[in-house]
Amino acid sequence: MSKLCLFIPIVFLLLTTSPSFCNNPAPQHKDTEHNFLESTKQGERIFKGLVLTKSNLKSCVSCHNLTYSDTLNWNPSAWDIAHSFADKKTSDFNSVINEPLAKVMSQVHDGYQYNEEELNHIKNYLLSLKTHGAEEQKPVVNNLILFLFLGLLITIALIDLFFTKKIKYKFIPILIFFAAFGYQIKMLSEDAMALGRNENYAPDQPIKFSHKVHATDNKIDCRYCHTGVDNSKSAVIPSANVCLNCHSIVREGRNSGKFEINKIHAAVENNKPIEWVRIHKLPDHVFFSHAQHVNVGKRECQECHGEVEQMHIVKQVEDLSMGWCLDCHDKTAVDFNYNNYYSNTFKELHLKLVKEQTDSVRVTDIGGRECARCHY
Amino acid sequence: MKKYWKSQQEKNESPEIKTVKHKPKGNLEQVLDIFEDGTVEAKSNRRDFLKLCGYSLAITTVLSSCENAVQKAIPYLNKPEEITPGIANYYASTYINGSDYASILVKTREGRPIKIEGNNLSPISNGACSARVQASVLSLYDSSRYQHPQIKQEKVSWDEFDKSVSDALEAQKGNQIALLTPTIFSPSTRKAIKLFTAKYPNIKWIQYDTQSASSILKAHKLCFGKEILPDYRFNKANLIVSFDADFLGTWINPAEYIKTYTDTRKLSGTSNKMSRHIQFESRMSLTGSNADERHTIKPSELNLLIAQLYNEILALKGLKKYNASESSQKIKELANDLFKQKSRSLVVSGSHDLNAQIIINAINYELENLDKTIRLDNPLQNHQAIDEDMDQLINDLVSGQVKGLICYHSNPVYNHHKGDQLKKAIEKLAFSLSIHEAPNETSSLMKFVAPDNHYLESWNDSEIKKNSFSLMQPAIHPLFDTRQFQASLLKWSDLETDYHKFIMKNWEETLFPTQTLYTSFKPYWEHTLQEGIFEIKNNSQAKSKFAQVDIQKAFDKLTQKPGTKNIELQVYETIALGNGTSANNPWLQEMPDPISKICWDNYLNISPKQAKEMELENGNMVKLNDKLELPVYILPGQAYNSVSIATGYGREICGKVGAEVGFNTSGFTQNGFSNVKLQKIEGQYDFAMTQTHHSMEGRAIVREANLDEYKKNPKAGNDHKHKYKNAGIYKEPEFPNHHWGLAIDLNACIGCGACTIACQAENNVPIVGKKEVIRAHEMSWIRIDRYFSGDENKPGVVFQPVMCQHCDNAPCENVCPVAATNHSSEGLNQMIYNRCIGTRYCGNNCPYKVRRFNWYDYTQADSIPNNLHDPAGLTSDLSRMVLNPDVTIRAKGVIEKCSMCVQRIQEGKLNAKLKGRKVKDGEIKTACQQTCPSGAILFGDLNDKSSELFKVTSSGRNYHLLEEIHTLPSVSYLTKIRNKKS
Amino acid sequence: MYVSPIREPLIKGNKTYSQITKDIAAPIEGKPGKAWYMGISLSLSAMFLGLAMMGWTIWEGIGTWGLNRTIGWGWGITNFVWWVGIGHAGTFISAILLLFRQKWRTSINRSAEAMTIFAVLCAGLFPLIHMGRPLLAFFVFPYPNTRDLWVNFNSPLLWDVFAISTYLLVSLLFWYMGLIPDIGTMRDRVKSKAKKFIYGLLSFGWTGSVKHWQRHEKLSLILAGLAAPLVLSVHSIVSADFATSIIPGWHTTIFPPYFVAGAIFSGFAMVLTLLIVTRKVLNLENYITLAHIESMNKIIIATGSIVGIAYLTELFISWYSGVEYEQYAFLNRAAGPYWWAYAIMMTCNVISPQLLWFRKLRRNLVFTFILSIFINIGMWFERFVIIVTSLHRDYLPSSWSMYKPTLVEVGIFVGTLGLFFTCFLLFIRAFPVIAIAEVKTVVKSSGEKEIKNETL
Amino acid sequence: MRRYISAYFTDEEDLLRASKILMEKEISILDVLTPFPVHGLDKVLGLKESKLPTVGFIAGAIGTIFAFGFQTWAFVVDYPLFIGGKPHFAIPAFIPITFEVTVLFAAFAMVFAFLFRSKLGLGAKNKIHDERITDDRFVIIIDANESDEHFENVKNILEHEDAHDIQLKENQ
Repeated sequence: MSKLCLFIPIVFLLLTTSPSFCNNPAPQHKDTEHNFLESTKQGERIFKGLVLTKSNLKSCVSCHNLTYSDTLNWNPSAWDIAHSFADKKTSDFNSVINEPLAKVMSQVHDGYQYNEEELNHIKNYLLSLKTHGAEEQKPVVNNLILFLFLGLLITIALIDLFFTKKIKYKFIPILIFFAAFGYQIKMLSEDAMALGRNENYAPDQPIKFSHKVHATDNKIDCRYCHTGVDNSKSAVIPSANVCLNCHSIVREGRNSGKFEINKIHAAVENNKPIEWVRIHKLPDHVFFSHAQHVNVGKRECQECHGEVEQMHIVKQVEDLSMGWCLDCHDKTAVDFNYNNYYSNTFKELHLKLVKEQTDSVRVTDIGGRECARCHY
Repeated sequence: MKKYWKSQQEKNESPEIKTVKHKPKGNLEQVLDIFEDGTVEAKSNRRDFLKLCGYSLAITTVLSSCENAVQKAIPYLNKPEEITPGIANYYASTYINGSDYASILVKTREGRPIKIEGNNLSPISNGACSARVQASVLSLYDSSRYQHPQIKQEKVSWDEFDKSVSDALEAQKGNQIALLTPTIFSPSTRKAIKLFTAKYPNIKWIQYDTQSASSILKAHKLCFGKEILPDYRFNKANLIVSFDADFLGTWINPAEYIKTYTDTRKLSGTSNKMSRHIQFESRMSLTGSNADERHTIKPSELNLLIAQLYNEILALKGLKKYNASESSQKIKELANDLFKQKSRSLVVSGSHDLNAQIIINAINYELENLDKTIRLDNPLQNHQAIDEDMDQLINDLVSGQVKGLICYHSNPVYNHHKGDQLKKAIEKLAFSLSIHEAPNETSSLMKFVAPDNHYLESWNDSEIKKNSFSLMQPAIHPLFDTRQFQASLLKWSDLETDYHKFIMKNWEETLFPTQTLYTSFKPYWEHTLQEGIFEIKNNSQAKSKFAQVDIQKAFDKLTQKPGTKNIELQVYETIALGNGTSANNPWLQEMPDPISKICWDNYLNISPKQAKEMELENGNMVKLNDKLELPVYILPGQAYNSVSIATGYGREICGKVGAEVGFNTSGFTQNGFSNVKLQKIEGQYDFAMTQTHHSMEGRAIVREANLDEYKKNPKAGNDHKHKYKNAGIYKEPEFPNHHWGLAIDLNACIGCGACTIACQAENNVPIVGKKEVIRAHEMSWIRIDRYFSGDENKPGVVFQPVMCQHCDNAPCENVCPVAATNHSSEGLNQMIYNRCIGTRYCGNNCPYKVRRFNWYDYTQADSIPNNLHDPAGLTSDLSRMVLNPDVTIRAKGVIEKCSMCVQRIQEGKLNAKLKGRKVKDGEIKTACQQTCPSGAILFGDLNDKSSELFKVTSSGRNYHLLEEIHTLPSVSYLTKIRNKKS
Repeated sequence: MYVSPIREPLIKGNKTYSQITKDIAAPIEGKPGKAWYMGISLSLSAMFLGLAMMGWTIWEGIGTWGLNRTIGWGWGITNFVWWVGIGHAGTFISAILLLFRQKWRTSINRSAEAMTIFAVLCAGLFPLIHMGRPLLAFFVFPYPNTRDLWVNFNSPLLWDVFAISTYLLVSLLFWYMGLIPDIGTMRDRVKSKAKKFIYGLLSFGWTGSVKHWQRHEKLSLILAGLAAPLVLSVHSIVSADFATSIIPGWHTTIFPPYFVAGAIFSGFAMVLTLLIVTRKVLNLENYITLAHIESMNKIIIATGSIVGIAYLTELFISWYSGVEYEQYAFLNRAAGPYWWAYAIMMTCNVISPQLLWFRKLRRNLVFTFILSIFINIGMWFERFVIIVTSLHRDYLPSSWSMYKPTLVEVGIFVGTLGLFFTCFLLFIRAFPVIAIAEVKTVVKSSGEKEIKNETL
Repeated sequence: MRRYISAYFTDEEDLLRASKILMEKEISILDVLTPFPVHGLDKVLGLKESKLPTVGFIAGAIGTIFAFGFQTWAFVVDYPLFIGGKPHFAIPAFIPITFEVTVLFAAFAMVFAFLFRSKLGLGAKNKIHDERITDDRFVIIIDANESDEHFENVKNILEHEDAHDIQLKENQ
């Protein structure tokens, strides 16, 4: 259903704003344009391994995906390379592809020898990737078709049940009706609940930063980078200078070589911040404080974010719905011993605890279900 | 919990970039880029996505909560050490606008100033801010400001500009040039000006104030030999007599006077002492409306009264009386009372007549008030301009004697009554240089425009009162290509251009030696910067001597002038707009006038009697002196045969908000009064009035008592208490943990409206514009109700701030079908915008009518496109930087209301939790409480028996609004006690 | 014309069963006249105007209405209550009069019930579009959701949601169950195959078997038994919107009975307005006779008088209560800035129906028609007076304000009138306006022929 | 194949009389079809009282319990909210909705029970015996399978009771 939601506005967009698609500048230099296109195509062939090259090496595309993909590939994607290198000179290109200096690269790229023409083609291809983007992937057969198909099934079943009566046993169309209708309802309610939720959202990031490498392999504490988590509502995404604390020395990564780390340096040099893709999003009308949960409530990061330290690509594990929040508030006990605020403020509850009339005070008992705790 | 930061400079070296989950769109540089193009374009973000969805109404239902578009999280490239995203920083600074002054703390979030709070350490403003100060933060994000230097309206770089200016100044070396500024009470600025005039001796520095106090200055020169504004001490006086001095509103230094005045009137604790205040005036001013006794007097009749009062006092002292007509019984009584309160009384006058001020001085001298309620040793440093200087300058400019003009932060073409002549003169000048923040009538005539910084982008110091210093520091890097006035002066004087260093050097030379606490300058400077203020202790007990002036002459002049039969016009400044400098500030424009409750307009105040005679009704049009056509407002308490009109409106060259709002009063002097002709003409005008009914209808809404009754019985006037314990069918709700509450002291509240603007800034309350206010669609969460009582020519006035009462038996909660409003266990009435479907049933069922509905999409938070109603342009990316990221922006169609600043409560609680202790009393302050100059609002925990709030609410004066309907509000009021002579 | 000294015939013209069927089915079988076409085009255009205005309201916001911070409800809710009130006559006639075995109901109950449904549909629109966020209106239903939230069962507005939707559904059931035999009749009369198919579907396979009739009668009776308290409850609950609040002028315990009486009053007036025209246009004078009109007029006097007494009681109680806010609220109604609305209400609702004590006037069609329109107007103003004049001056004089409707609100109201008449005009073309089978049951006892015989 | 006699009447009183006599003679009547409900016919034919009221009562009771229980559960157990100073379990506030839901359940249950028991419904294919039945004909249908004698017997009775038309029909 969410695809349907997207589809209709897009159609509307196309209908209402089509003139704006026509304002591409008219081609001025026909010939160069033509040459460039040719070269781009050649480059694409080389990149995708559709041309016979002198060497029997793997084509570029076998290591470098065209765009981001959902599985982790440490090698930079074509799109990524295009953004870093397309503007560079062909000689730079040559040195990177044919005679790489970095350790990882030099092993992998051993034996690659492209001539200048080929390099130019590849470069032009990358350039076109940068400006036009990769081809849109065709959407997979989506739920909408299934949904409509089920609707058709229901209609047929009903028609037969009441009018045509071709099927001898009445329970068959009835069964079909209930099964199909039930499945439709399930689809609808699941999609409705998924609206605004991003469970399992794991977008590609501008830098292939792996929490597994940093937090598990190198045993860096979460708080080293996420400095705000104890005092601020925001856990803080580290600024580039925090990265540089280590990466001014560690210049080459185990998996990705220099490519990814260089992006940090490039950001600092170009005075351009790194635009991470936000994963854990709460709506604007929700106020969430890390300080309250992590510092006061002594929650572990993993309770909400999952085993981030085991993730190469960060994924949203929980659905972050209000029901999920409340569920935790219902279950979690408040530590009265630790924090004087609670024992001084919730005197009645504290007394009960001391007298062992209750075994624990839950967050809900001290107002954890009240609206204005999060919405104001 | 507040941190005072010393400097903000380093952080500005890198672009501050930070995405929080709230509104701040893009970074500062992007904002600047946008303005380079001169257009404001919303960048593509998820709102655009939602807009697309909006095209198909059928599916918006589903999508209204759909937020699946990609969001970016952009950290700082190089995070400044003192900034933690999500935590506010406070910087001590100073607000200066002309002669307005306040010592403030600037609240910044992620590098953006979002709110002004008062600095508690300041003995002058005492942690309070006026409405103008509160609103000033919005002016920072005003897109109509000058964004780069200009020569003849052409954009140039600063280098070119400086060169051209220096060349021009060199070329004009033989000609006389004037530097026109408002009163400068910053020692470093004065020094910079001196250096500048030293380099260019042909430049003469002239100060010009729209609210002039020059008669007081001159009177003191004559009487005491010092041209000073004395230090009036209202808190030392038991009897205050004011002749047309609006000292709570606009006269000299209201920020200080409100505090000292209300200190004597609060009746806090066991104190039964309260000052008495008698006001003589023609227009119902804010001060007059708070007086215990108010006499409506035509402006021309004031002089005689002053003279008679002097005579009567002389008579009481057994001295020889001067020759004057027999005074009325009232004056005799007054003289008697004053004489009884000798040395504990205070007589002030706002008169622009030198002779009147001399007699006032003489009265105070005879009453032995000098050095007691009036001190001459620590005089005020603002309002130092002498009217004659300005008149002389205009004459010289017109005659061509002065060939050049440098104008800083003043707009005489608009607000001087000879503005027309000045305009013609400036157009002819060979050299004209303007140093202003935003275009105005004067600067637009000038050849050179050197854009000035907003004060939140500037360094400065001030000495508002002798020996009371404070520092101004920037809270943000200049948003536009601007440079502050002082730096420009230094540059043109070929000196070190870093004004910051200049101030430091100046302080090191002059102020550092006056203290003994610090031995080296750096810690001293850092400490002072952190506190924002610095005082030189002065224990002198100077004995002031009254010089022998020719009182006879002054007295004769006063008694000579017979009261005319003409209609007399007074031009006054309003609480909100003042002289019109901030006319482009929509918060101030939409703030209703305390007395008339009209916003977005000025009008001719006319007395009820005269209205009857001329058959005028509110909104009828009249013609003033055959040139100005404007609507009348029948102001109860306006003296018969006198009219008054506010200046600051009718701006022609101004941003889009303030231009063409109201009527231009140019040509009518603000000093004194002028005789006018009045003629009714055809036409009807709609006022944007937030209150249209002015009588309490005999209901016990504001409860009053006189002091003598109160002394006998603290519950006087509060005897409506109903015995309604457990009157409902259910048990009364209990709040065992916290029970937040507010108490409002109606005796302290003077109705100035600062709280309304503070609330607006804190809670992102939208501006709806004049047309919408006319339709009663205003959004303010806190309003000040003003009721008139008694005779309409001599009305009594009461003010009552009303916000959500957070009823424990809230009628609004029961009726919401979706439970979007309900109660917290801490006694708060919670409003959840994202659950609200907008039936407005709660609003109907609220007996206090404090719930506000988003009639249109005022904030661009709505998902349907092309329906924005944003008359003030506050949804532009630049203006949005002022939004408080802790408070949700409300969408079209939802109800909103006062939350008792729940974001502050939550912050305070979190802070206590982080420290592992209970919430301290006074730790949490609501925005309205924080800014209130008179301390009339008190927030606290009703369960905390040791809290200030508990003490106050258990007093006999405590009552709940409409308590007979058993809503059990958490907000309570303290009865208003007047000190009338019984 | 012969008039029985004992009881007037309810069906005139010595009708046989077959004639009854023919007469009542005639409007459906014949071609619609010019009047019908004019009517439908007029009401359709009104409906589209209303739809446009609703769209505008949803797009721009409620700011397009004349409401303000003090007066949160105006025309919208006035219209809502008015339409709900009108929607009371149908079920009242069929349910309560059925329980009381009033035979004269048989000629009017069908159209009155249809009117009920259309009126409730119109009414239901208003709570929806008067919301600030109508797209989120589904929040009022207690459906399970990921936010774990339920609705507020304390809110009268939620009771309304349940009451109105229950009332609509039960009325629909009641109406349709009554229609089934008549649709069967239509199925057996129409010639065209398509029509026969459609009526065949809609008749649910009705055969007229005695067992069916037995159950059908039982069902009608019990449904009537359920619908009778439902009718009373619906307007009581609507009145609870006001009565449970604390606004002086709303907070009144007399509201439930007073609203129900008012609703029946206005509902009957609307039925009269429609039937006086319908009987003429569709040539049904023999079935909807002066006797019917007179009976309805009698109910109008009764309910009108109840309403009048309620008005006076309100005034008295407000004075007697000694509560200054109550006293002021009622004084302000009668003598405040909206005195004219109060005057219209009093004249139309209290004074004018008293004229019906005269038998001549009760049986005068023109007078009854004009009066019924007056009552409709008067009852609209009653709701306006209650809603607007109570709100505009409540507790704190500082917030007192005035309300002036905008064209958008007027347009929406006109639109619902259009919707109502469109539905009604389509209804008279599709279904028998009079319950054929039910009329046949009374023709023996109350037909003209039989009575003549008896008296002879 | 089934044969049956259908007797047409034009007046309900004739029908009533005929049915009474037929019942007295213990001639089994398959069905009686009428254009409107004829009073007393069900008694004459000895039909049992309908059970619809019981269905309605049970459904209504379920509705009451469901509505009241659900409101109580939602407000007291699942998500207790402080609303307007009322206790969570505020009985008076739950009454209106309980009542409405009761009526709704009862009404729907009865209608569906009626349709189900009578085998009526959208697309139900009942045999339309005669098109005039819904207009002005009353029909008694009698089983005619036993013998000719039976038929004659019945025919005589019916004719005696003013039957308008008597037909022998066959049903496949």
